[in-house]
Amino acid sequence: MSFEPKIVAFLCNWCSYAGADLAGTSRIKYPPNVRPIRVMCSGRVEPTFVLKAFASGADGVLICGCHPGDCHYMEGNYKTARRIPLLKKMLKQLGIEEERVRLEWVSAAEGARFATLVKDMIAKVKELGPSRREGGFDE
Amino acid sequence: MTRRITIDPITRLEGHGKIEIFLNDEGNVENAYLQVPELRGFEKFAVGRPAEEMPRITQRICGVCPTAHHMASTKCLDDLFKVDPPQAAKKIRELFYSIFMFEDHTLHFYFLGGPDFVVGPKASKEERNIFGVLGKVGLEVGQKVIGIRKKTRDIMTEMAGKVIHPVFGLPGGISKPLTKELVKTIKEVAREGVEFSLFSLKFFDDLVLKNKEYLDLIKSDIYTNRTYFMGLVDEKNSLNFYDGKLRVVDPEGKEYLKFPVKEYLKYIDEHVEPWSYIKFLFLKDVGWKGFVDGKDSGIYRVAPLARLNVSDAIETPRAHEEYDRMYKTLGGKPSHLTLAFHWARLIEALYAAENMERLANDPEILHPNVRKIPTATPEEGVGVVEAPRGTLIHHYKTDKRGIIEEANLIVATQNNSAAINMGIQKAAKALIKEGKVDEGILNLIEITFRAYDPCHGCGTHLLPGHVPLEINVYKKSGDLLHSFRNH
Amino acid sequence: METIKVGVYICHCGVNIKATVDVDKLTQFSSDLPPVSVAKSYIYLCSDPGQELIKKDIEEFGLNRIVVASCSPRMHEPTFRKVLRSAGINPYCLEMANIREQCSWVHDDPVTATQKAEALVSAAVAKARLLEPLEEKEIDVIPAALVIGGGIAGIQTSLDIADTGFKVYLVEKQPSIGGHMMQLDKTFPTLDCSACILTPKMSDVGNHPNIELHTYSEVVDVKGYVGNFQVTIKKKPRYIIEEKCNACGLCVPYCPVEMPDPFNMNFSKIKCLYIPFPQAVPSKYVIDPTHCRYTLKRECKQCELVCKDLKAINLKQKEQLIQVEVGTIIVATGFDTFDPILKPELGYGLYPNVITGLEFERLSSASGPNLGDLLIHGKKPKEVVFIQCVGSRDKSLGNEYCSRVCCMYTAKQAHLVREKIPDATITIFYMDVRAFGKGFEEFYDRVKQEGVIYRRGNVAEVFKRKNRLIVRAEDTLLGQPIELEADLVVLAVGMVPSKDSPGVAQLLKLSQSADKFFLEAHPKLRPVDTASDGIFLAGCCQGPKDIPDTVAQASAAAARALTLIAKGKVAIEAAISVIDEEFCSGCKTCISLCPYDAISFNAEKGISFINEALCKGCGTCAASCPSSVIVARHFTTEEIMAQIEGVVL
Amino acid sequence: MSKPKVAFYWCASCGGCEEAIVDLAEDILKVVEAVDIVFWPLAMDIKTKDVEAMPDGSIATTFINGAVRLSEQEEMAKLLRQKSELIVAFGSCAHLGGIPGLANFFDKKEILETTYLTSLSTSNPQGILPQEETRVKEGILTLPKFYDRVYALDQVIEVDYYLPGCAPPKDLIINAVTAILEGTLPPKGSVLAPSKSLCESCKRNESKPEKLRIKKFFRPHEVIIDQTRCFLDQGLICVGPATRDGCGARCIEGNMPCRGCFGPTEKATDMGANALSAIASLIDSQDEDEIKRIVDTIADPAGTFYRFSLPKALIPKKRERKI
Repeated sequence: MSFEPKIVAFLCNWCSYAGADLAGTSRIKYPPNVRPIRVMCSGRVEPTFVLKAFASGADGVLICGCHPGDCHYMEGNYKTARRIPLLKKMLKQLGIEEERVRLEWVSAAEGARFATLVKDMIAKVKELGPSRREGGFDE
Repeated sequence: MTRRITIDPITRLEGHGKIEIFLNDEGNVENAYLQVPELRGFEKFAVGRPAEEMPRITQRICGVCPTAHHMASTKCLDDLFKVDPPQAAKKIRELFYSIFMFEDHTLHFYFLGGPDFVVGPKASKEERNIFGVLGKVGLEVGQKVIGIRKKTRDIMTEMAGKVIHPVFGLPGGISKPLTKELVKTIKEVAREGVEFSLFSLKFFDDLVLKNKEYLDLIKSDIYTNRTYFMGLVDEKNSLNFYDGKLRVVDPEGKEYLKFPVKEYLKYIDEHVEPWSYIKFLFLKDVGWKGFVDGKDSGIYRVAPLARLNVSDAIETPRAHEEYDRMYKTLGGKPSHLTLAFHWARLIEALYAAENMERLANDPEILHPNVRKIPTATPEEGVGVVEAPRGTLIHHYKTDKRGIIEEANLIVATQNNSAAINMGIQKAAKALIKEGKVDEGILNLIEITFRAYDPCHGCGTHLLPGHVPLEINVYKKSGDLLHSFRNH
Repeated sequence: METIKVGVYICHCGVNIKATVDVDKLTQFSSDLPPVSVAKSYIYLCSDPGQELIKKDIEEFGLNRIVVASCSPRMHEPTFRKVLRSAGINPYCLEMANIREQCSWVHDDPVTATQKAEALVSAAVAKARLLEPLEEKEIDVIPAALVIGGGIAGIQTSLDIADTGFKVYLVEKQPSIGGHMMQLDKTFPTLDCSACILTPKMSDVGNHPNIELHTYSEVVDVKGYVGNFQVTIKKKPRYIIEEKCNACGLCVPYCPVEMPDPFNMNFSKIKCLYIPFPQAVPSKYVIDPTHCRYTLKRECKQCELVCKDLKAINLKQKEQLIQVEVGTIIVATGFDTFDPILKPELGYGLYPNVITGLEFERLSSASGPNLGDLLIHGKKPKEVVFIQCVGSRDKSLGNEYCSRVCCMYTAKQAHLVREKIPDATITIFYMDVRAFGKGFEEFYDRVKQEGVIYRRGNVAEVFKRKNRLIVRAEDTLLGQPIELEADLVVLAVGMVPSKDSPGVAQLLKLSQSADKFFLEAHPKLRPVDTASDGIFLAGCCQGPKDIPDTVAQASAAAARALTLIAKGKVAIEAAISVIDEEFCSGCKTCISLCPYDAISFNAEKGISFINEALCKGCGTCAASCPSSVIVARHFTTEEIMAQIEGVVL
Repeated sequence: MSKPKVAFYWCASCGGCEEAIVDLAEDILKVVEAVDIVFWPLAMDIKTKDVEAMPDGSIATTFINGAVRLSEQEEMAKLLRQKSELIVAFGSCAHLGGIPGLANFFDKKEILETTYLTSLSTSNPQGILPQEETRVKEGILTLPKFYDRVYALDQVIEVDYYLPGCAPPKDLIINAVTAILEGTLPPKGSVLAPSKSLCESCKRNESKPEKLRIKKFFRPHEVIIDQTRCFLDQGLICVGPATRDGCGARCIEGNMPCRGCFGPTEKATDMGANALSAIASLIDSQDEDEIKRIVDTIADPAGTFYRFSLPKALIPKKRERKI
């Protein structure tokens, strides 16, 4: 059976989660590989969550927040915008390709964009293949 | 029927060690192996780290002599970043290093290697530890040992943040200058150190040299290997721990090589055996001839005796007197007597203490400027010091940002690992006859490698307890024929 | 330690979910999850019987955590929280799994969609079992409101609140209230005189016992939180002592300085000691310090000397700061008209007879420069061209929105031209005519009846040929280029956010939408609320509106504000962040990150501290706490970690 | 009544932890009087037999330092677990994997090849690698298996208490031993050190501004380090905010930023991620490219934030590239 990546998506309540809802109400289809988790603000997304997702078997992590300037909490998305680049750099050192983590801005009106984004990410992660988990003792 | 004796652990080198002794049918030693079942891979995981972190990472190779690694690494960074530290910084580093050498050597003599002599090579295990030593030297001296160790280590803590894994080394200097108050303390402790070193030598005289049995032991062929010697010397070919050129003398004591450490790859190589995780160093041009001594074998030795063998003098007066006296007593230079390492160590401790006093009294030591910010682009650097256990070399290659791409570490004990192996073979062959093994014999074997004070000697003599030795004599079938343990 | 009993309820949502997700399989799956005591599915959980089902189970099985797998929590979380509350368990013990918007509606394959639904439910259950009951705290509300902006929106809001008997502080940056509406001539589609309908409301404001009016003033600082704001108002010096000035006007003739009259869009001149317009409220003079000789170079004190009896003039007046405390704030800072200089091809600023719609209003107004006669260089224009959508629906300018009033005011202005110059040729270039409001379409018809020519087309440029204005355009219906001569070109400029709005956003921590108008809390369900509790929006600061919509929204904002004030208490967000004092080392990392300045350093305890009333629960601080000792309630690290494990199932 | 039996054992360690005990100086004698030390050190072959011979749980407390890198270390740890009432993970390596844990950036093959084949001074023409079994003419020599990754002690056995630090400071050792002797130990699983982060006791925290913002990160050798100001305020990465207190701020006294040897604080899930998040959040920019530039001034994030704790991270070892 072909590789079906698991992608954990952290969506901010006010923009991106609403955007994903809009994709639904507009019946815009995308593959079910993406598994959303709602947070109030993308600024709530701890790097720990991303590591946890990979440790638990995710092959990719998508973080969506309001567009710069539109944050419901004014600057939460900027905080994430500062953390993710450093996190990616660190993940790379741990053998997790940067492409497996994406930070995107999705507004409440961008249902279609959310769907496209998800499709695109699934495709890219499929190319990368599964993110291998480190084994236990080697005997 | 081959029998097999296992001594495990003898003591720890890089990690701990294990001796396998094979007996032939007559019960005489066929062969003996010193195995080091320990590997952590520092040379690999240094890669990708920022170079300036190396002094604080590589020192985790050894918590007994972290200062040696810290300093070799820091000097390597000076070279890597092409920066010459301010005089004050250099002097503070050397001062710090002298304190360390004094402390480490003293610790070894009284706590670790010493007990073999102090309480006697054949003494029972219960005595062969610091408490046994205390018994011999009296509690008051014992307190003194503990006391001076504490004082020196407190000073080092104040100078470098920590004494177990100091943090102050940086390319181009150190992280902070000295304070008047501290220098005052250092002067006092230095004076005390000199006194104490002289006392130790006197004590060694009375206890060992005046005791024919010991002296014979030292001079006996069992503990003799004719090898090359390597160590750092200054421009006057005098003993130096912190800086200088590497000098190698042949078994006759003639200068065989003298080179700046940057060229070490031209002259020394590491040999790999499938049965040990430790690598064996040898002189490239002489070549690896197996575990044999003599002029045609590339095996060389480092550490106290080696250092004295390669140097023409010691710059500090008292230490130099002792230096002369030692060679007179042992019948000339170079000395190949493994057990003479103990004596040499005490002389070095005296030198370290005297040097400590000299530097502490240098006014420049208080200069506030102890850093020079590097500006050049890093590429490659090599740094060396004489660790208590011998020559220690750090060698890094980095990218333009100073991220390590390749690291090569020549760790003190490795230099001696071939010699130690050889010594054990020799001792075992000489001491175990017709399968007869007793605790005394085991101690006598143990003495060989403890003379080299291989890293991690620590634990073994520290507390009531012992080096747990066990000898199992097996039939070829592997069934246990006879078992002996010393605990 | 209570034992966690989770109930899972799966909604079919008719066929919306059931058609794609195998609800029976999902129910079975859910009931097999460890902490789940009961799992059921129902056709419409949000219906009364659906809610009853949950309530009954809560009592029967003693459930204390509820998972509802249905539509988006953004849809029905409030509904089901009420269910929990009414069943006597804490509403925050609810977790929803969105298996409609983010599952059944976006996936086709029932098998994989059901698998995903299972993952979503297991995640919800994993979180639910960790959910903590949260207590909704209440704080007192200061029974007073601050209204920023004295246009029609601010006026209406103030009156509504004041009439209910509560204190209102109305702050207007101009010397008089009235705003843009005061400048308009007639209003569409009814053609009432704008001033005539506005001035009564203005004087009501002026005389209202509950309204404290601060004109020529600005809000410079706002501290505090819903129910409890401390506001600082800066009163600019008007060099007239308001209490004393009786608007006799004796001083005016003595003022030697003339300046363009801003109220008349600079078509006429006034003294720099002036009353903005006859019906100004307050009816007090003001001296323009940018023109007055005294304020500029300490020369001339004529006016002060003249007003010797009242001593109402004080040229040395300084600005003053006034502190007020209010429970709620209504933002009614209005709009600016688009500046057509940004579309040079239209020749505005280059040719005096290219004017904006607002300028037209003044020209045609009976109180305007020519007392109502529509004159350009003293002559009545014969060829009049209107151009619509100037600065609106224009991607090149980044103004994609429709300003909603231009179509109608253009129609009205065309009508006024027809009225004043019966033989004029009137052409209107338009993209589409949007006549959506009450009586709009009828009015539009009427104007067409009056012989106004509507040409669908984009104007390429306006230029001069032999002293005549030429309007070159493409008639998109005929699909051919045309050129028209014109004596007067009126640009139907749209609305843009007031240039003060960034400052206001900063001050009140308001979000702005892409068009830079203030962002409402929810486009449909909370159109006058903002993300900042206790702060509401009225009028065009939220987006272009005509007068009736503005007034309606103003009253709505007043009503929202009044619900706060009238109740006297307000529940503050329960799902906020708190710092665990036992483990906080006071590293201060969080302090600089809080957008609401809700975190402060307690020096004597050596720890950081979150003001619960200021915290909005975004959780940014929790995400950055190096010791993980900030608990983002309802979205705790443990809860989300559990969710992650569940969701990758 | 007989003294409680105490044992010491080291895994992949440097000996610094033993030194720390020697540094107890006079106090060491107190300890010695109070307990009966049954072995120190223990050697593989014999101790296996010795310890096997003992009744389960007959050792009151075993202190184990060092990480688990080799098979014999795991085997011994398991055996000691069985024989001991309490196991105390002593020092950073046993607690978190420690500096040797940085080896988890590489796999076994890479490490062996670098060490024995490609390292600059190695002459190994036949490409010999150390073997678990070697037949020499007299018989067979064995070496313990070198694992593919480093493990912290509690990843191979259950650990009752942790004594953090590289090396653990004197006062914490004394407190721990006293607590054991007096039976005043906290709940099992506790780290025998304060629960807050280092900032709690760091003298420089006062100088730390409440609204700290970082425009550029410096490496320690790039600037003259102020001896009193908060390191982060100087743009130097200090993991103190994410590191457990109790070391006495020794590195800070040495005018170097905290390196994190005490490991995560009580509530933290993943030390590296926590430190990363805190420090990244302070970056003074909202512009994507500028943020990237600033981030690039951090040379080795993983090695910095997981310096002592990689084996205990959520992603404890570098993942293999896709084949």
